[in-house]
Amino acid sequence: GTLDDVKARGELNCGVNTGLVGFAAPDANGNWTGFDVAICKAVAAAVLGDASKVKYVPTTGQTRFTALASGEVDVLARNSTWTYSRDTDLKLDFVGVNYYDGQGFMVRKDLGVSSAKELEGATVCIQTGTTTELNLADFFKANNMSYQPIAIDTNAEGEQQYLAGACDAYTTDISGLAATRAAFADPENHIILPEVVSKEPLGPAVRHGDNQWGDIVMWTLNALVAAEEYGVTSANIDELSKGTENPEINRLLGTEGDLGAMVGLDKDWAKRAIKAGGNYGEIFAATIGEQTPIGLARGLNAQWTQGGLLYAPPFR
Amino acid sequence: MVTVSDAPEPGFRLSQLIYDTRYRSLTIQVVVFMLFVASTAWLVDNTVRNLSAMGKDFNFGFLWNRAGYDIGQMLIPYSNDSTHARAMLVGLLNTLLVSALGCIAATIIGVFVGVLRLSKNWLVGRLMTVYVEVFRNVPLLLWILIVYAIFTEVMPAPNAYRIDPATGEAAMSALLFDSIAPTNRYTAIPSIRFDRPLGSLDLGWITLSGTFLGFVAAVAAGVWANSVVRRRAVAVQNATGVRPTTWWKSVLLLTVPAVVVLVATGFHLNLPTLKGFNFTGGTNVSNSLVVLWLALTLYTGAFIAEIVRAGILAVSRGQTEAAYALGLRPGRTMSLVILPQALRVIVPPLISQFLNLTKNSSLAIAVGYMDLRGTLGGITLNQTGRELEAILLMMLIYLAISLIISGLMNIYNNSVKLKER
Amino acid sequence: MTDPHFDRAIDRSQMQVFDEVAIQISAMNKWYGTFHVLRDINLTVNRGERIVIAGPSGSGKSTLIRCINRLEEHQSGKIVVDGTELTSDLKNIDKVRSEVGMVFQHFNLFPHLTILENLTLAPIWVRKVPKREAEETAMYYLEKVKIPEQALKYPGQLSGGQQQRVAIARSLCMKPRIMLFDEPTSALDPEMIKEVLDTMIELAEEGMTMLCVTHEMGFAQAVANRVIFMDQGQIVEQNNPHDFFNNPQSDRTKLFLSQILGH
Amino acid sequence: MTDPHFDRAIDRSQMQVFDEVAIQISAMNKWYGTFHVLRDINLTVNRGERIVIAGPSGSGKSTLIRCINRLEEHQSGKIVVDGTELTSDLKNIDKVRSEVGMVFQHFNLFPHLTILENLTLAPIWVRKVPKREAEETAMYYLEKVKIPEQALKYPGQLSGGQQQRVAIARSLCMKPRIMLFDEPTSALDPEMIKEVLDTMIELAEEGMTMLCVTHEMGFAQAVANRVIFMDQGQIVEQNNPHDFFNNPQSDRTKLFLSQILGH
Amino acid sequence: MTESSAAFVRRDMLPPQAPPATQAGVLKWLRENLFSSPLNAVLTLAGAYVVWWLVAHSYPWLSHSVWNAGSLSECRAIIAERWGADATGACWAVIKERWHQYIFGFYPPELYWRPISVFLLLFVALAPVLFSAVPRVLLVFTVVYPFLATWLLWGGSPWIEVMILVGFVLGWAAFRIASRYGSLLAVSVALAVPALWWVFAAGPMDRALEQAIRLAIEKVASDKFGGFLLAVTIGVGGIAMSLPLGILLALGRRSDMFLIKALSVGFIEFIRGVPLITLLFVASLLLNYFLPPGTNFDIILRVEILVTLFAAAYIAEVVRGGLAALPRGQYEAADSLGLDYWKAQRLIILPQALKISIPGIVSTFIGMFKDTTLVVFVGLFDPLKGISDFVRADFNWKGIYWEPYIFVGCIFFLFNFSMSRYSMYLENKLKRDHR
Ligand SMILES: Nc1ncnc2c1ncn2[C@@H]1O[C@H](COP(=O)(O)OP(=O)(O)OP(=O)(O)O)[C@@H](O)[C@H]1O
Ligand SMILES: Nc1ncnc2c1ncn2[C@@H]1O[C@H](COP(=O)(O)OP(=O)(O)OP(=O)(O)O)[C@@H](O)[C@H]1O
Ligand SMILES: [Mg+2]
Ligand SMILES: [Mg+2]
Repeated sequence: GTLDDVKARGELNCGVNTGLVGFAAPDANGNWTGFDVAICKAVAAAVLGDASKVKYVPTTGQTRFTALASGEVDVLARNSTWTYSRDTDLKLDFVGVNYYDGQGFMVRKDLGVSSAKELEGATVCIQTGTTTELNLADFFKANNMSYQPIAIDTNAEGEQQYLAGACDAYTTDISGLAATRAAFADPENHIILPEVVSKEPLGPAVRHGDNQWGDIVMWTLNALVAAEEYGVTSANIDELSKGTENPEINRLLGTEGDLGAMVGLDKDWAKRAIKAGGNYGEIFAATIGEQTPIGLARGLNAQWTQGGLLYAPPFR
Repeated sequence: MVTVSDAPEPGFRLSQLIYDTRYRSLTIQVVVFMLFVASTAWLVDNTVRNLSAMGKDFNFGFLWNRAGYDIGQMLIPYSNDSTHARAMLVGLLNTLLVSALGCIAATIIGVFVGVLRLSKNWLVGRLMTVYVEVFRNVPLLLWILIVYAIFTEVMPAPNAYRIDPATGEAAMSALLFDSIAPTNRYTAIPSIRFDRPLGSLDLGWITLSGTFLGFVAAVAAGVWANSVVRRRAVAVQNATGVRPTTWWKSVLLLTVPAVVVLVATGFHLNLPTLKGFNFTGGTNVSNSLVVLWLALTLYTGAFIAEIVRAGILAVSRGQTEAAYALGLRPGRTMSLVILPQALRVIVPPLISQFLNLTKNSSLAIAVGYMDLRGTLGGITLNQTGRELEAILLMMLIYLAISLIISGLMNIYNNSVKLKER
Repeated sequence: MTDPHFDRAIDRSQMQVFDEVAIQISAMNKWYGTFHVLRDINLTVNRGERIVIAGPSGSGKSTLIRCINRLEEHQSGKIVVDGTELTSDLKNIDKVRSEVGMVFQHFNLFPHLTILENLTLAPIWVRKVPKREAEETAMYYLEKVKIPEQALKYPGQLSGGQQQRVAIARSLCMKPRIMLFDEPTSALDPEMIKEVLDTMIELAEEGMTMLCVTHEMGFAQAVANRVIFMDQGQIVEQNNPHDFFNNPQSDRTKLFLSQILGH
Repeated sequence: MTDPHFDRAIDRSQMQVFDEVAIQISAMNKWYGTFHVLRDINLTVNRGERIVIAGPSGSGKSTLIRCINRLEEHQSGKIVVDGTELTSDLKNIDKVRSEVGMVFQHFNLFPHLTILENLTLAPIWVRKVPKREAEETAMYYLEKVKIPEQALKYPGQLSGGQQQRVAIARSLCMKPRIMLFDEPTSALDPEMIKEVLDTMIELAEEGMTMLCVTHEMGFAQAVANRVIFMDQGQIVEQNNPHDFFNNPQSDRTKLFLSQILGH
Repeated sequence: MTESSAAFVRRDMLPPQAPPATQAGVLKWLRENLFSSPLNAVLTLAGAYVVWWLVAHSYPWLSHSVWNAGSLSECRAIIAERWGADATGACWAVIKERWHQYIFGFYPPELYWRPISVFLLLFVALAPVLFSAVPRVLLVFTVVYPFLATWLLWGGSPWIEVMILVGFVLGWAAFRIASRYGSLLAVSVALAVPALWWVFAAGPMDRALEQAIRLAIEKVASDKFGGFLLAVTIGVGGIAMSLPLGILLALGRRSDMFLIKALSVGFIEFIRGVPLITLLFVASLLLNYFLPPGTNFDIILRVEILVTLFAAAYIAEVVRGGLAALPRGQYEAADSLGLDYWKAQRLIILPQALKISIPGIVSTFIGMFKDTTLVVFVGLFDPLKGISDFVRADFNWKGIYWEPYIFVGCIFFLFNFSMSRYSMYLENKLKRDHR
């Protein structure tokens, strides 16, 4: 299975975006950072014991699923929407959701538009090879409006076109819009319209059929979420792993029982995964949270206890 | 004298398969054929096994499903409810459109530059050399990106044409009597309208407008009449030696029928006007098309210029001198002696440049122009996950285009080949 | 010094009535850039005269002959052909060119046209002769150069000698009053030289005014009225063939003759 | 009819001991497509014989000679060279080719190799002779053709005559028992013809079996045992040189001789 | 007879004279080259206007260049401060900061010496091929070079490369030995021996040697390749590997065996009939379908394979031209000396045909080098778009595009222009050499 391959290789092949600030982008030295990248690191830490043993494979909207299907990557952590047909027809398995998103529109303030319903006749830039172009068609159709699509290949070009005024509106997932807007010289002159025209649950995906590997990725993600819920952070994890009163935490960190063996890993797998970049909340805050230039609020992505949708199944 | 007696005819020996020229090539071909079949079988077997491992099949049925996406630039009606096959057709037509426009423009530029490079004018010669070298030695993708950047950065947004209520003036005004408005997203040009259209002819796949057919028929009639006039002129020249002037007849014959049809159908231009976000009323030619077309044209034009130059240089000076010595004027020398010979040299590489241009148009990906690769090989592939089918189909279509064009070229080449001993 | 090829040498005594000037060149100079190719050329050619121009390579023979139909421009002095002075006036140039035929070393037939089309092209487009008539003339001259059966072939299908004869016929079709030949046989194989020279001799017999650059000294002796020897862009010696060959005056000429007749 | 070039004409009386068959061609026919180039050729060449083949252009002389080392394939009849019949068997072909040397009109030296490399190439790769030995043989033959000093030059740096002599030496290096020559001098300037013919005469004196297509009738008279005249793909006449030239039998031969000896 | 036909002898030769004023000098040059006719004068003026327009539009921008800044906004501030608020200017600071990524991609900076030496050694390896004056022994280095370059670029243990090289050497030796017994046997042995070696012996030997003698240098993974390093690697590698294949295809296309000819023609026409970009998609999307389940290798290697096939079809046409240019006499001379097909090809035909083809090969290389920019569409960091997009993904350099494009364009131009001049020079030289 994939697990053995990865162990034999000593390296995790992780499919990421070619460059989306905050989610996955190489820094000036070519080191990859971001919210999606953190998933790769966590899985690598869990499986291989070393968060740096990841080979990042930049994939475009066009090549990502093939890269996964053909085995070029072991896991795809590239802001991809979980949809029915992708899960079934494309033979992928989405193992969870790491970011609840929705498609929105960004326009210039001086356009004087305050709702997406006023975009009749507008020119809209969309990134090809994504669900966005289908959502966009559906949205305008439902509202009986016409529009002019301008297809672009990458986010960088979308920005360029939008900033140059080649399109009235730029549409993609709201997280992406926020990230893009954050990088503008004048973010205050652009607004993200309130309509969310689609549900975009983004999550890591693995190949269909290798359930063991799917479980590992799924529960690594769950471990990060659960860690936040139980207050396990990278700061206190060594402390806590010595043993706590909370049996859930003990099981999670391997102090009690041997959950790791059930997926073919050792006891400490989750501990390492959490140590790699902190728990979900820490990752969020460090990469796309309100303190970062991207400045996304937790919103739907808060813990269920905080009114969000994050809800890790119990570790037992 | 020693006579050599006939050696007894030996029977067939196995070594003859290798050492007998008659069988040797057969042997080799059989071996190669078996290797070929084996490797093909190996590839097919791998593919079948890989497909079944992924739980996929090889099936073109997806082409008849709803596409679900929109296309910015199209020549035939298409909406997101159309099938993938139709999206593919739209893409193919877009490929052919930009290729055809590119070939025409690149030829014009190439001929101009090629001739100017030969001119005795030092400055112009140098300028043309710089143009050719700069365009030939830098990747096409860079030119596409640069032209794209020029269009998005330098051209005004449609908004700039809006009359500012405060001042009563617009930042920009359209060119040519308000008819053409280049913007950073499209170039708005007048659209063609008819007050009394001639109905239309529905062919199922595409609908042909009757007006268009009428117009084509009128032009064809004019061309035919013109050829009759020219033939008559040649006959007169053959009989009397003097060629009657025909250029004004030609001009009339070529224009009048078309104009008549246009007037009869109530032709007029609809000027683009700014309404809402965008220009409406006219035709908005998307910048992706314009950019791709310009970049392909300038890039290929540089290559064609070299071909034209080489073609003219290939006709030896002696030909010109012989024509001059016979008393032919430079113009006649060009049309009767130099061009017919230069064309033989020029046309084959010219056609292969056309092929290159067509293939290079697949770089439309860089500007989001929805050509064959953008539809079939792009969104359709990505939405359906049928990469094997989509890419094979796309390659076959490109291959068919190439083969058709080069087949035509071979016919031409054979028809003009110089007769030799 | 006699040559069996030229047994039909023209009886010159019968034809020495040159009273009309065909070409008059006076004090003509020409430069290529700063290189002085033709220096102070003075030459009068009478109608019906047959002149052979000889001289070492690079001495300006071709240039001189090409100036006569303005394939090259001269910079000073005067060239009058058939009463028309060659200046930059296009009409004069056209007139001279249609009066003067020229045959080149490399034939310069038009390879994309049949032999017949090669022959009729100029008459039709320059002289405005009806096609039928032009073709009749063409066939007449083709018979004259003895290859009427090749009329519908292309130049590439003919041997060198045949091509050169076609080239001569092509010039003749314009009914020129003067013919210029620039080494017409030097690109030919030995067997073919004779057939071309024969054609030229026949022309000479008919009284055509001819200027011929050639190294075929047998031809010069057989048909020329005058041999002109050029060196370094100048006319060094001119004389009738007999004296020229048997009694050359200048050292330069002697040296040249010893070289080309030596082997 | 005697030629000063060939004053070393071989004393034939001393060498008329041809008792072994070198080449036997019987009832051989060859077609190019539907064109019948060689018709019913019968020819026996004995060891040590020197045969000159003459005939008008296109009569099939080259084709005949090229059939002998299977550069062309014949379609019917039989060719036996040195006891080996030429069939489609590659081994036989290889064997015949290494016995038979061939010299072409256009030399066909390998321009990218030095003269020495040209000479040693085939011995080394075909005969598997050690390089040192091959070079010694090469130098021996280069001395024989009198240009040992050119060994390290490239063919392009040699004159035509020298190149042809190298080509002869190249064939000799394979120690062939039969030499074929296809118009070896016709691409040469007159001065160079003599040096090549001298080399060939020397070869002939040593008793090499030779078949030579040539128009050099002086050479034929000087060295040939037999002259074969071909026309339209057939052997029209064969005879010893003296009778062939002085007393030709067929009209075709007479015409041909009058043409080539005439000028 | 008139006086003109009287004998004339010139005793003293005329000295050459200076041409009249109209034939020399600046005035003549101007008149002849710029204003020889009304049309020419118009053209000259139009040309001058174009030059002026180009300079007028680019000069202010170029003259306001900033070389030292940490970000685009800093650049803009400096420009506004120095040349006024409305001034526009070039911000070359981005190049100064990121040039190494344009050249080397993400290759570890402390190892830059490796690609640099590979690049320099390339010229040493090419020298014996391009210049006949260079001693022939260097050809050995040319043969070893690809293996050396692979090792230096990717690092790791050199033994794998050595084992592959040994396979070739074994094949060659087997060929030499077996060719005594017939060429067909020799060819099959020459193919079989290395194959057996690679399949059975090379792996264990490699491991054993690696245990015994450790020569490994730091490994650099393919995903660290980018920029011009990637472009040159793909371009040079593609041409080098496509040469043998291209030669075989060219020979196949000229073969009289129908099947071989048909297969060669089919392959060549197919590859030349489809855009490179579709082949790159095959590399990234389809190649895994065609190979046995479980095979999986590097995208750079897959791209390299398809680029090789692509170049091979073009090289085949170039070589075919070279073969066709050889006179028939060369083939006949080889035949008549008893050389068999392969020997004749190897010793006589190919050395000459390849020499004639070098200019065409250089042009093919230029085309391919330009086309390497397309790998961006399969997610590789080409110098033009890949690296530029990546640089622009940095907050500091968002919104900069002219400068990177100009920088990359200039490098491409310098490379290609010098190569095309070189191939023109070669072409002229070949023309002169041929008599
Ligand atoms: N277009 C030209 N530009 C410059 N120099 C030229 C040109 N044409 C000829 N020349 C030079 O002018 C001189 C005379 O040339 P021309 O061709 O008239 O000589 P020629 O006597 O005909 O020699 P040949 O017997 O070799 O034909 C030569 O030195 C030649 O190099
Ligand atoms: N490859 C070929 N295909 C078809 N016809 C050919 C071919 N080679 C030669 N011929 C024809 O065969 C005939 C004999 O040719 P061959 O070369 O043997 O003549 P030849 O006697 O050597 O003439 P020459 O003296 O001109 O060399 C000629 O008519 C020629 O056109
Ligand atoms: Mg001359
Ligand atoms: Mg012959």
